[in-house]
Amino acid sequence: MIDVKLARKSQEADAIKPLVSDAMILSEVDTFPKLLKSHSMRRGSSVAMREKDFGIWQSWTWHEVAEEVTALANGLASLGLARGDSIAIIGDNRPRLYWTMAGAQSLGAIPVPMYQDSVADEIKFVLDHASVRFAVVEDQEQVDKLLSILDECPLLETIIYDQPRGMRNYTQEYLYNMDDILELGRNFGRDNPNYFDAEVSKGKGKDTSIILYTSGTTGKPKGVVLTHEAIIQTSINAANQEGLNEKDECLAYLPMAWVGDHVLSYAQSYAVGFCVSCPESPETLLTDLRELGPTYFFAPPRIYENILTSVMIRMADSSKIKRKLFEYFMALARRVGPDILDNRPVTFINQVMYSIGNLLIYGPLKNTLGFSRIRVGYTAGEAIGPDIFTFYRSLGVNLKQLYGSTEASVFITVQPNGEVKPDTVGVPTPGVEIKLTENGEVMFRSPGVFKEYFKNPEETAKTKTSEGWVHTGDAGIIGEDGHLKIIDRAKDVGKLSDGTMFAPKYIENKLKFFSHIKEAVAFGDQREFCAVIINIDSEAVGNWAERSGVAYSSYQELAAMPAVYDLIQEDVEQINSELAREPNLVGAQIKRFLLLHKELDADDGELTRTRKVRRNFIAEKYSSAIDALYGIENHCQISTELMFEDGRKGLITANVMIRDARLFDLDDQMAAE
Amino acid sequence: MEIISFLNLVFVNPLVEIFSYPIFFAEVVISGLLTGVMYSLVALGFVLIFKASGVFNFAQGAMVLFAALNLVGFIEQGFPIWLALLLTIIVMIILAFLIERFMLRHLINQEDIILFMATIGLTFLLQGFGETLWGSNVKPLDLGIPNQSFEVAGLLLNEFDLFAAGSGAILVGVLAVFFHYTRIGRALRAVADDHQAAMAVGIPLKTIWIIVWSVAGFVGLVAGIMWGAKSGVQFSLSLIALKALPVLILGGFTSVPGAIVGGLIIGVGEKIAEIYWRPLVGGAIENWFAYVLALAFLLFRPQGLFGERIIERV
Amino acid sequence: MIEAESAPIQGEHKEVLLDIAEVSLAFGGVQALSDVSFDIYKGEIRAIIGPNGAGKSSMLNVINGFYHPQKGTIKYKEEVRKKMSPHKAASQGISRTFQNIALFKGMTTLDNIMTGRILKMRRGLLWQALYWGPARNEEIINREIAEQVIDFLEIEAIRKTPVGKLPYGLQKRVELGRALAAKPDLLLLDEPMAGMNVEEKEDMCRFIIDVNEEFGTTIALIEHDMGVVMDLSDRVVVLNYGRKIADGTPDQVRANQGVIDAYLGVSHSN
Amino acid sequence: MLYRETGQFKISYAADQSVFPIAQDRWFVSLIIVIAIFVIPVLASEYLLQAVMIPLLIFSLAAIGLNLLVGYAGQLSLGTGGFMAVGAYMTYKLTTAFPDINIIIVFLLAGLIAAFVGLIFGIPSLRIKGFYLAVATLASQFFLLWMFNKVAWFYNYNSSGTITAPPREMFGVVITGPMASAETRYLVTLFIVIIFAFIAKNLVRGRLGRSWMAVRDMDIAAEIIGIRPFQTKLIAFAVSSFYCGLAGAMMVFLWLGSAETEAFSINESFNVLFMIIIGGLGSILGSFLGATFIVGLPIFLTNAPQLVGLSMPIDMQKHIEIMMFGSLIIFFLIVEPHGLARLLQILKEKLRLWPFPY
Repeated sequence: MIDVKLARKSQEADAIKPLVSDAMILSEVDTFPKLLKSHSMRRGSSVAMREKDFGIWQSWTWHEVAEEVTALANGLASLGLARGDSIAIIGDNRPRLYWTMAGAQSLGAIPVPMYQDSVADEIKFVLDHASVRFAVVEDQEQVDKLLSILDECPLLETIIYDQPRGMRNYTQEYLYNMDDILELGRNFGRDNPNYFDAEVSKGKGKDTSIILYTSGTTGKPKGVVLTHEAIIQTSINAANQEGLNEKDECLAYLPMAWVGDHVLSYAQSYAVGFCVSCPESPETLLTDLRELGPTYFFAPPRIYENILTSVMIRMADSSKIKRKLFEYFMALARRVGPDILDNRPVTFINQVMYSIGNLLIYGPLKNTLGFSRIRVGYTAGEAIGPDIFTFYRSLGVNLKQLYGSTEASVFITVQPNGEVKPDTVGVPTPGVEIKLTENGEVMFRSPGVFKEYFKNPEETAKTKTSEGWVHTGDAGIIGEDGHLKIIDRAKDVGKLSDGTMFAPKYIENKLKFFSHIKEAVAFGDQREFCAVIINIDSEAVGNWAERSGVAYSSYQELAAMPAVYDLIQEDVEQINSELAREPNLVGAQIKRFLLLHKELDADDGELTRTRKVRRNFIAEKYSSAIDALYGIENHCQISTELMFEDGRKGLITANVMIRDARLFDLDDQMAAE
Repeated sequence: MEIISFLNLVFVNPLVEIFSYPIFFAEVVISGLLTGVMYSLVALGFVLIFKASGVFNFAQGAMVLFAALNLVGFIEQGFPIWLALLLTIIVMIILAFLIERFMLRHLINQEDIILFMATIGLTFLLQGFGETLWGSNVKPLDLGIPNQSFEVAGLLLNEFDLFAAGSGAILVGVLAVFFHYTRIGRALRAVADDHQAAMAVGIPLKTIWIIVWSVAGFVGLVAGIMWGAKSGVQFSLSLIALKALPVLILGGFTSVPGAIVGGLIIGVGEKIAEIYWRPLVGGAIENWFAYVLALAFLLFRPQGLFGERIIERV
Repeated sequence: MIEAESAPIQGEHKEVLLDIAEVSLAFGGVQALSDVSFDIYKGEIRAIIGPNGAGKSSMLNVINGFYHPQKGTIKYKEEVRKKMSPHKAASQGISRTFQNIALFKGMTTLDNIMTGRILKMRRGLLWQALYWGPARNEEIINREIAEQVIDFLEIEAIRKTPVGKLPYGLQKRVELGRALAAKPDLLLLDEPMAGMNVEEKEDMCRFIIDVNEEFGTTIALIEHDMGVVMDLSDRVVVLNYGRKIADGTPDQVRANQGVIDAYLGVSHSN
Repeated sequence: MLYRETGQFKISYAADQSVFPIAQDRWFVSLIIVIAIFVIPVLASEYLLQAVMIPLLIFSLAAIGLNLLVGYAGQLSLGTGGFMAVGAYMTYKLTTAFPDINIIIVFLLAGLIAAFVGLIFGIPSLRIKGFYLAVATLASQFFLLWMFNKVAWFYNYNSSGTITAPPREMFGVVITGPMASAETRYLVTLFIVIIFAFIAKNLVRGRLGRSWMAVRDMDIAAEIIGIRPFQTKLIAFAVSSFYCGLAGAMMVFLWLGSAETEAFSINESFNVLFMIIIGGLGSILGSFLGATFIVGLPIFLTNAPQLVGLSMPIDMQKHIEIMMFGSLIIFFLIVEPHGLARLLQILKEKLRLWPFPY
């Protein structure tokens, strides 16, 4: 009855042969299909890919992958996929979708992966823009999405699906089961035994390897065109820097359309030869992560944050002894863990205590999270809270910040081992140059730079100079140690009236990393100094009040307490002292601040639905407060209208204190250190 | 040759004897019946508890011993018999209370086998406790009932046996009345049928259990008196529990009439086998014969003597 | 009794998998089934419906050999069946689920589904004792099939959870999995959607249709919920008080006055 | 806490279905086996081997046997002692009749005979269940012991009515009889127990084990999915009796040296039953734990008064011992009705999740 053929399983890699040097790879093996072929020939019995399926980690060796890719390419060829065609790939991380990439590239076709949760309209735009003729998708859900826009996409000819589940009643002749394509390809290969190899050798490093569409904050997505050479060179450079080798393991779970996944789970795997594993399903991700224990791991800050939150929640339910142990050893780890990880000297007692902690807490914790084996862990995409970052590092997880972009084939800067600081994104990776423009925007030039925006020469010209420098759109500063610090989007960076650079988001983020501060809105563009409106975190400050025996009845009352002001003032002044360390920012310290009497709320239009501060709206709404901040009074009267849940409106009036914060001089800091 | 003599031993000789000496046979049957009453008494203790609480109380035998030990002990201390009896009954009620408080209460909703094992533990506990209190040597129990035989219509009967049988019969009668005509008795039956329902009408399970274990203790006392008077109070008394078990599978764990009739059948069957088939097997078969008899019976009627035919549903 | 015409699906010749002719069953004095006749085509979804106590479950129990009818013949796969035991029926390709979940509570989901493969496992005691060679291969081959069932029913996440700990809806799904693992020719489902919420019912419907269409399994199901049955099945037979009162396509049955009366009558008396 | 499972992923069903899928468990069990083989015989005293280790192992084997029947197949049996006696007496008969056959082979043959006897006494399970069956199995207990007592053929018509282990050699070493050293007997026992514990584990994780558990959990459903309940139960009886018979044979030949039927009395049956209940129904590991508990408890109770400096009359102490034994059993059933194996299981889960509670 049920008769699905099980994928063939294979044993672990037998012997690991030394890697060929990069130069040799680049000169002769300059495309991904050629890399695949080289792995298949040199170390064909090593495991290339795994997927948790049918309860175990089904594995494929490089040789098996090469065979599957060959069959797939031949099958696609016999359906008419030709050099230069685009082929869309939509779905979760599945081995056969990765193989489709390699298969398409073998024929000189260009894979265009798309986010699996894109709505039909977004897909339609890309299909249209990239003139996609073929689409390879994961399952019925994606097929349905494509069918719903089929009429509006005249170019799309063929849809191939990986999972036949639920597809039996689809009779359209342009729909194919991937099993059939593979069969077709095997027959084609038998009839045309040399076709595949010939097509592969026609490929050159300068050819387009992939088009990745970036969503872009405004306007339509842009298709970033990357060449084989660019991606491969960048991948190898970064891998060499981290010492990645063919024994590493990585879990492919980030969207295939994202450059991060493409480079880690595809490009670097092909370049270095390590094994990539796909989880069973998004629901089982954490279990699969725990089972697999990757050595090379990449996640956006959100994931690290979620994991940390779940750790804290679970620990809170833990027995008292365990909680005490946890608290004690985590405090120890925060003090000495990062130093131990970076091989800095630590007292003997602390070393001993840390190894006890490792036995009791850190080791088991990393084990239950699946982080035990991580050698290289990256976070990128946005700023990560220093608490979160330090948590993982103090456990001994080598988590590092990475700054990159699709236009750079990911890598621009990475924190090198031993030089990891929570607030920088590190130094340029080998082969990458960076510089700052006058207004602080970061620009880079690298071997991984993109070729162009697909069919968008204006944008290309705006972004990439004739010398190959690329605008990142991010404002940053480069410290004396050469570390890059990203402070804001370039367009949001303003200037104080004396011309000092003012990066509101940078200041706000720094403030928000304090547990007592929930939101912060910084003002200063075209003004004399920087002033901040702060929202206290009712829970954290409430806890503090409880502990210190302070009674309060409302948020408003709590926010108006001098003691709370003292608390926040400490935080603000700490930020000031940090800002004073940056020659560019020393003038942008927070001079005055106030604690707002109400929480900023999306319902009142003060935050976006994704909880981002709407600066201009707030400036308007609380203009009296802002005027007071730049005035001389030490308090101000704020009246705000607010909407009750039943739709009635009310008016709150509050008398809010304003505090002056201590400012630091650049010299003070130098002297202190 | 051997086969023929074997077949003779099995089928011919016993029957020849039975028909040759019918009066002797009748005496054997009566003596079996009288022993059977004693089996019934012990089995009754099992049934009471099983019916009311679903517990297979392996400690029933130990309770018999414990009751008898206490009675003899009190008598040895110089108490008059009636007072010793009263004290023993009080002890058995306290015991029931303790068992509920410290054992059953904590094992509610556990699997049957766990409760069963707990009662085996209880067996050890009672044996050890009884003997720690009163010592382990054999103690005679003299109730002043003459142990004489007399003849009626050519049958030789024993006074003591008749007395025991009579007491047993009275006890059974009392219990029947108790179960059918008293509030508590009806409550007990309700519990046996459905714990939930019983609690729903406001009968606390706890009370029921104490009562039923007390009653079982009382039944145990009676059995202990009978057996003790006959063969002395000693450790082996607790082993009569093992004699009652085949009665249970024959009569059913939940059937009072089953326990009575089953006891009689086993008593008679065992006596007849002992007397007439002894040459074949060489004696001392009383340990197992009852089981084989019960088993053979079950093969033909798996639901037991008084059980109803079960229709399995899915 | 209102005679309903049997309704062969037009245009196609259907092979009869199971033919029940004038079957009567009684327990003591209670007549559970009286002269019931109907057939099940190969590859169809056949529903048996009726008010409570109509004899639906008895009918299913007769089909899989658990009850032995006093009268009537049952022809399965072209062979008239003599008195047979349930495990014989199982070995001939009949498997089933139960109205009140009859899973093995002490075992995991995977082990429960593996029990569905027991009939297909043949290695002897000695091989099993060594768990080596053919016995191990046999375990692995059957594990693969069990895993396919797990994948099909989307219960990967509970693979190694003891079934006693699962919520009701999932238990029902595991039970279906156990029946499917045997790769049956005829699948009997006893109220597969009883006690489920709407979402679970939809899932279960999808699985039933998938099983029928993807593997071509013939399905006979009992269901209380008329709406679900009508959407799901190819043909419906209606029982009331142990007698057949209608038989035909869902539309025919829906229009049948006897059926309406029987159901209305029941709902009145409730 | 001790577990580090990350990275122990399974790429084949064979690995996933192995007895100890977690590496730390494998190491731990290997360590125990190594200690049992190489360390204990060297360090342990004659008394420790004879009074603790050998009976512990032998009763573990009997408990495994009974656990297969009760814990896995769900058939409550009180006849363990009888089946153990079959093993012991048959070994005696066979080895005295054929002294040249290797004694281990004789053990196995005796086990097979016990299995056959168990098969016969399992027949009532066709029609009766639960406590009815339990009581019925007492028939085997009483009948078999009576038979071995009454029929002189079984003890070669000797006057004492006891069976005595004659000296038998293997690889030139005397392993039974008075000449055999405690170390030798311990090692032989250990090897047999390890092998048969693994065999038992293999049986319960395969088709047969699943059939047993299916019959145990819901026999009607089991029958409907194609399991023959009667056949399955009979196999359970046979396999269980094989283990018990083997244990009985080892009891006389590797431990006691000589025995009468009294050694296999109903108390032994109850003791083995206690072992599996306290150890944990449906757990091979639990059988070992339960045997340790029940073998160890009386030794502890006997020595405990002296340890705290208490002295009392011997018979008084005996009574108190019995009382304490009973009380502790009840206490234990109340505290952990699912047995030591469950306790260990919970501990293991906690260690795996450490420092998290779930």
